[in-house]
Amino acid sequence: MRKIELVVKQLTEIAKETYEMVLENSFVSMTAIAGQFLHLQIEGHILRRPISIASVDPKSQTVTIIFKVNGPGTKHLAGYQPNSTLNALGPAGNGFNLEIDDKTVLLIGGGIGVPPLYHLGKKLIEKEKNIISILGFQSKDYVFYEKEFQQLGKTYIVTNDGSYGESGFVTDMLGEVEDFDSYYSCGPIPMLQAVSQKLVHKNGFISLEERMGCGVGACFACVIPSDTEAGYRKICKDGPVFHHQEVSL
Amino acid sequence: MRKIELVVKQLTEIAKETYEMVLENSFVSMTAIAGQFLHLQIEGHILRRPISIASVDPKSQTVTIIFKVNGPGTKHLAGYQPNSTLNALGPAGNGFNLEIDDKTVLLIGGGIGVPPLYHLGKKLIEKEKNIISILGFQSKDYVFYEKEFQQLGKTYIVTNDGSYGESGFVTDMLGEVEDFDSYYSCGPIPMLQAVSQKLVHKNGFISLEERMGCGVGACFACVIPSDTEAGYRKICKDGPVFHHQEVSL
Amino acid sequence: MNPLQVELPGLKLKNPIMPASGCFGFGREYSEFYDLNKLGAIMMKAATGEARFGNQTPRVAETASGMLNAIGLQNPGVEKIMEREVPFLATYNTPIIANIAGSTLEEYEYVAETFNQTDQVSALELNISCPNVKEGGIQFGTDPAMAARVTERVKKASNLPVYVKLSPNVTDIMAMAKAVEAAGADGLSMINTLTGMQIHLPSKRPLLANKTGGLSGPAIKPVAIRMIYEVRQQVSLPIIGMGGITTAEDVLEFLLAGANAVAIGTANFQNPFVCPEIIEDLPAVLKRYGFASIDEVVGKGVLA
Amino acid sequence: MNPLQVELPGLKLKNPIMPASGCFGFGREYSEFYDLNKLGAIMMKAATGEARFGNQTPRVAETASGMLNAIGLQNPGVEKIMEREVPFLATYNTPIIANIAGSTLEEYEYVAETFNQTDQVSALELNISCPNVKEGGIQFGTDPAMAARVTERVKKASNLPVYVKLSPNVTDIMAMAKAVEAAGADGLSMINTLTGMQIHLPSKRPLLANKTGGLSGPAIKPVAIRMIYEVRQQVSLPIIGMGGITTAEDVLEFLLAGANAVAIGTANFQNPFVCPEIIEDLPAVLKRYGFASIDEVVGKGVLA
Ligand SMILES: Cc1cc2nc3c(=O)[nH]c(=O)nc-3n(C[C@H](O)[C@H](O)[C@H](O)COP(=O)(O)OP(=O)(O)OC[C@H]3O[C@@H](n4cnc5c(N)ncnc54)[C@H](O)[C@@H]3O)c2cc1C
Ligand SMILES: Cc1cc2nc3c(=O)[nH]c(=O)nc-3n(C[C@H](O)[C@H](O)[C@H](O)COP(=O)(O)OP(=O)(O)OC[C@H]3O[C@@H](n4cnc5c(N)ncnc54)[C@H](O)[C@@H]3O)c2cc1C
Ligand SMILES: Cc1cc2nc3c(=O)[nH]c(=O)nc-3n(C[C@H](O)[C@H](O)[C@H](O)COP(=O)(O)O)c2cc1C
Ligand SMILES: Cc1cc2nc3c(=O)[nH]c(=O)nc-3n(C[C@H](O)[C@H](O)[C@H](O)COP(=O)(O)O)c2cc1C
Ligand code: FES
Ligand code: FES
Repeated sequence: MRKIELVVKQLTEIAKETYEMVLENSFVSMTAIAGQFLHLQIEGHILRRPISIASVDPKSQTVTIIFKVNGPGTKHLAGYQPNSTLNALGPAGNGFNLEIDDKTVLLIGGGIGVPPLYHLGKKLIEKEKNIISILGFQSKDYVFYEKEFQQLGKTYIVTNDGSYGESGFVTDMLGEVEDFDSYYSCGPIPMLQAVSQKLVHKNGFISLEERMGCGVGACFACVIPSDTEAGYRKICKDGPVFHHQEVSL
Repeated sequence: MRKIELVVKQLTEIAKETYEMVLENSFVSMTAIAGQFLHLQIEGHILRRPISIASVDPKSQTVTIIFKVNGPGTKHLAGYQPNSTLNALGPAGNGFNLEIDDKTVLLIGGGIGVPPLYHLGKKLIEKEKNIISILGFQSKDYVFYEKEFQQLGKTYIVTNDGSYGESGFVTDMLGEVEDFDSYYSCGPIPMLQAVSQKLVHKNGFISLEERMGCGVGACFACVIPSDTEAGYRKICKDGPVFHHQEVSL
Repeated sequence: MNPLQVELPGLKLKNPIMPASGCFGFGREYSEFYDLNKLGAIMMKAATGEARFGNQTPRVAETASGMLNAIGLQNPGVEKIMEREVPFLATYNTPIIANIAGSTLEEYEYVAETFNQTDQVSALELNISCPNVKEGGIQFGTDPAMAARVTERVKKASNLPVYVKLSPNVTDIMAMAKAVEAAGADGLSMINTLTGMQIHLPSKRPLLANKTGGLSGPAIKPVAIRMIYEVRQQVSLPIIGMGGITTAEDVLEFLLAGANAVAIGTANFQNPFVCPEIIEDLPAVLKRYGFASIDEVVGKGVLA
Repeated sequence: MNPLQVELPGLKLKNPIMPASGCFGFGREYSEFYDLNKLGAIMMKAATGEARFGNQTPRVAETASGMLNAIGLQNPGVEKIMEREVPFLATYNTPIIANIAGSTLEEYEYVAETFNQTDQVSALELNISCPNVKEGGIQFGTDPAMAARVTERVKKASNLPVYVKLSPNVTDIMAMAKAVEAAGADGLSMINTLTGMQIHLPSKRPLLANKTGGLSGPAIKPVAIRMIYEVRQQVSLPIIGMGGITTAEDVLEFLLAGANAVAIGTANFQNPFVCPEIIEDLPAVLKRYGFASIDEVVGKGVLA
């Protein structure tokens, strides 16, 4: 992890309140592991904002993030103009474990938990895994990256209000999909709780969100209880990705 | 006075740490009286910044301000790009009294007190007055608008360190200049004290500076003692221009 | 029924928004920007027994998301205020709250009594917390027994409901609130400014002529919310909340924390239209968070 | 001679800049950004007798020019800190200050005694002011008599100089400072965080799981400056100042107000390099305001 400057190359509203931002930085584009995040400084804000890396392109030396306008920080971020610069700490956190033996992998994403799974999916394809995706959104207007995930493999869209794809929660789909060996999931804590309970016998990795201070492991803002000797893990440094048995949601 | 939006048309560094900014707003360009100021909102700052109007051009619907980088607010202001907008309360304050009978008028400006005198000088020329100007600056690098004032009349430049024009303070020049009937002065309080003492028998108007809160007369931040019944005047509303006998410096 | 209306002792408010004392003068300046009838109420600048000139200048300084002020209670004295300012504000259909201050118990009594002579003032705000008065004013605001004494005396002297304005510069805000409740206060107003200072680097001296000043603005909002929340747990008096409000969302935050209405100070300096704009935004913000009226919100954050 | 050097009881500092307790962990994370030898000293995260898990999450919230935290003194306990953290920091040529906390006098004593077993710690910072501990910790910091008692006991238990960290959540900071001075403190450290709260509008509840948290960052700087200035008038103990520092100019402001050295907390989260950058900027800033060394500055704003 370093303190870096990224140049905004492109900003696109890809769904309701949801933006895709392409950032130029060769270091991140070459070193980021799927599941890592950028701890972004946004002008006028005391705390940095953690945003996952949604994909990287070492050729164009760019990294893509996708974020939803959630409050003043992300609203401000959506106003950054092309060619302005953003300061970040990153790539931060540990990233997903790609060294698994299983052949068929299920990706389960909810809302702004979807972006890191895209980076992950592309990496898993390189490792010749079969990929199935279940992506959950509030409603039709919020759906993004459906086509991108379809290119990785069979993709199910679920909306809470049934306005697009299946109706309900991502967990409602778990019984419907083809057989799989392991899963990777990212989304709100209640979703991850439901997922890891339903899939307790599978090999699974989950990526967690928590409000952060430092983003580097120094302030103890982002701990999650665990069965380790210390009794906790830090999401910013030991995570955000954990094996589902490693932490107590 | 209104709450208005102005569009930055042009920003030029005209002397060391000193910027001339041309702003577009038809209302101000048509209504501003010499000596009035704009109470400018600068992003990220709680208090507005009072900056004098240095000239107006109703034809192009523009108003020009000149400011020196003095702290974070003015530094930030110097970073505003053309076509960005600035919010202001204005035109604020009373402005100079132009209804004088005297024929020859002395303008005495110190540093950032010079700008409003330029607007004033242009108005006095319209009234066919003779104008003499004494302008004081820290040193050569800080001198601005010498040519502009020369177009109004005889102009003396004084620098504290003698690096340009005469050496010393504006008050050192008061005995040197041609005879005059009344004077207008703007600059730091110590300068105004010296000027009004030396010229106690002349008809004189001075423009004052003080740290402001509201800028509209509501908060009592900017009072100056006076012999009025209330015992004080508010610089933002009753001023910034006063007859030199009206206030106790 | 008007969903924004609020009823407090002595005050029928068409909405819970009022400019805070000292940040709105006596209304004249802002009446040039908008119709003061829009406001829920108006809190006048502090009145003392005699005219006061206040502190030397500079009296204000900017801080990160806040400002310091040391005006020093400059005002023309209660009689001139009765004579010249109250009649002007009374032309509006908006309740007037008179902020009263003093250096001695007698001065407080005198000011309170003087306001009995008009029926154009609806309530008193008892300023026991102005940190800028030297002659003992500060003690009233930081010692529960003193606060209770001045509250009792003013209650006796006045025909009007009395809202006691609490200082945040105390170890135990609850003790202060309970003391003035027991002494007969009709309501609380909180918070006044935190005492702060800024050093002017070039001169190496405190920037404000008075050295210290009162910190206000968004910087202090978390302290205000905490204190209101804390007091609301155990004190049932209505609370007029203030400290750093700039948006309708902030208003909702204060109401959820336990305030019954709010006042807006420093934000007027940035945006003279802040009060009417917040009033206009409020219905939509209430709705967004699932409320139909102000009444529904008050204290929900504490009691739910 | 090094113009930035500062000498305080038990501490020979190459410069007056140190990271504040709780904002720098035990140094490991920031050691990946820069060489910790650059720092004047390092204040470790609070140590308690046993390991503590701290409060539930969320533990932090953003405020205007500040943040709230309610970590709740999470730490592995003084023994593990002695075993695993102190040896790592001791590889640097930078004095270590151990921040000690507890719920009882006995716990404070125990933690202080345990730090006697090493010569790698140069001083103790006695945290009597953490607002996030429920079992009584808060009283130590707001009652002068209690503060004096814990100071005395820790002074007896420890071989090291003791800097008492004062809470700003008090009516009378001077009384606190004088009480711990009389009780034998070697220095003061001020200020800790102001108690604040934020309400989360969608849930209508306090955002932090602990409800209240400590407010830090630029928002509180004016309060810190005021308290240091006030205490410096009558107390001669050295003061390590903190509260909202982000620039070398801020450092100068603290020194002029009466601090002898400073600590930097929240700013590390925005810019991990803030401490070395300030150290680098300091000589030029000193010069700009006419000073040749830190020694020349200290207290100039108060005594001039
Ligand atoms: C490891 C990680 C990866 C993330 N990746 C993404 C992503 O790819 N796309 C995306 O849209 N969002 C992502 N989030 C959530 C994102 O950080 C928040 O939406 C954002 O910080 C909200 O900031 P705000 O100012 O808009 O909202 P506010 O609510 O005003 O923020 C106030 C404070 O709360 C924090 N906060 C608020 N919501 C969250 C949250 N859900 N998680 C963590 N902190 C929060 C903010 O960081 C800030 O400190 C991620 C969070 C984490 C921890
Ligand atoms: C009526 C009037 C007209 C002015 N006209 C001009 C002008 O035409 N050109 C120009 O360069 N400057 C002018 N000034 C001074 C200008 O307002 C200050 O230089 C500016 O506010 C400094 O802001 P800052 O953030 O850079 O400095 P900071 O020192 O960081 O400002 C902090 C606070 O102090 C106030 N402040 C600082 N210096 C002054 C000052 N000298 N006078 C009033 N308030 C101050 C600021 O407004 C702000 O509230 C005028 C001041 C007044 C009162
Ligand atoms: C310039 C100024 C003057 C003030 N004068 C008074 C006053 O006369 N009486 C009073 O009770 N409070 C006074 N206050 C305090 C405010 O009424 C209010 O309690 C405080 O500023 C917090 O609110 P805010 O953050 O919205 O400004 C004053 C505040 C400011 C900024
Ligand atoms: C996340 C966080 C954790 C803190 N933990 C401690 C602590 O363990 N012990 C302590 O004495 N102070 C603690 N503090 C207070 C800081 O040391 C410091 O006094 C305060 O934050 C003011 O400085 P700042 O504004 O530079 O952050 C903590 C502050 C923060 C923000
Ligand atoms: S955010 Fe500071 S430890 Fe994770
Ligand atoms: S600045 Fe408020 S009265 Fe002049």
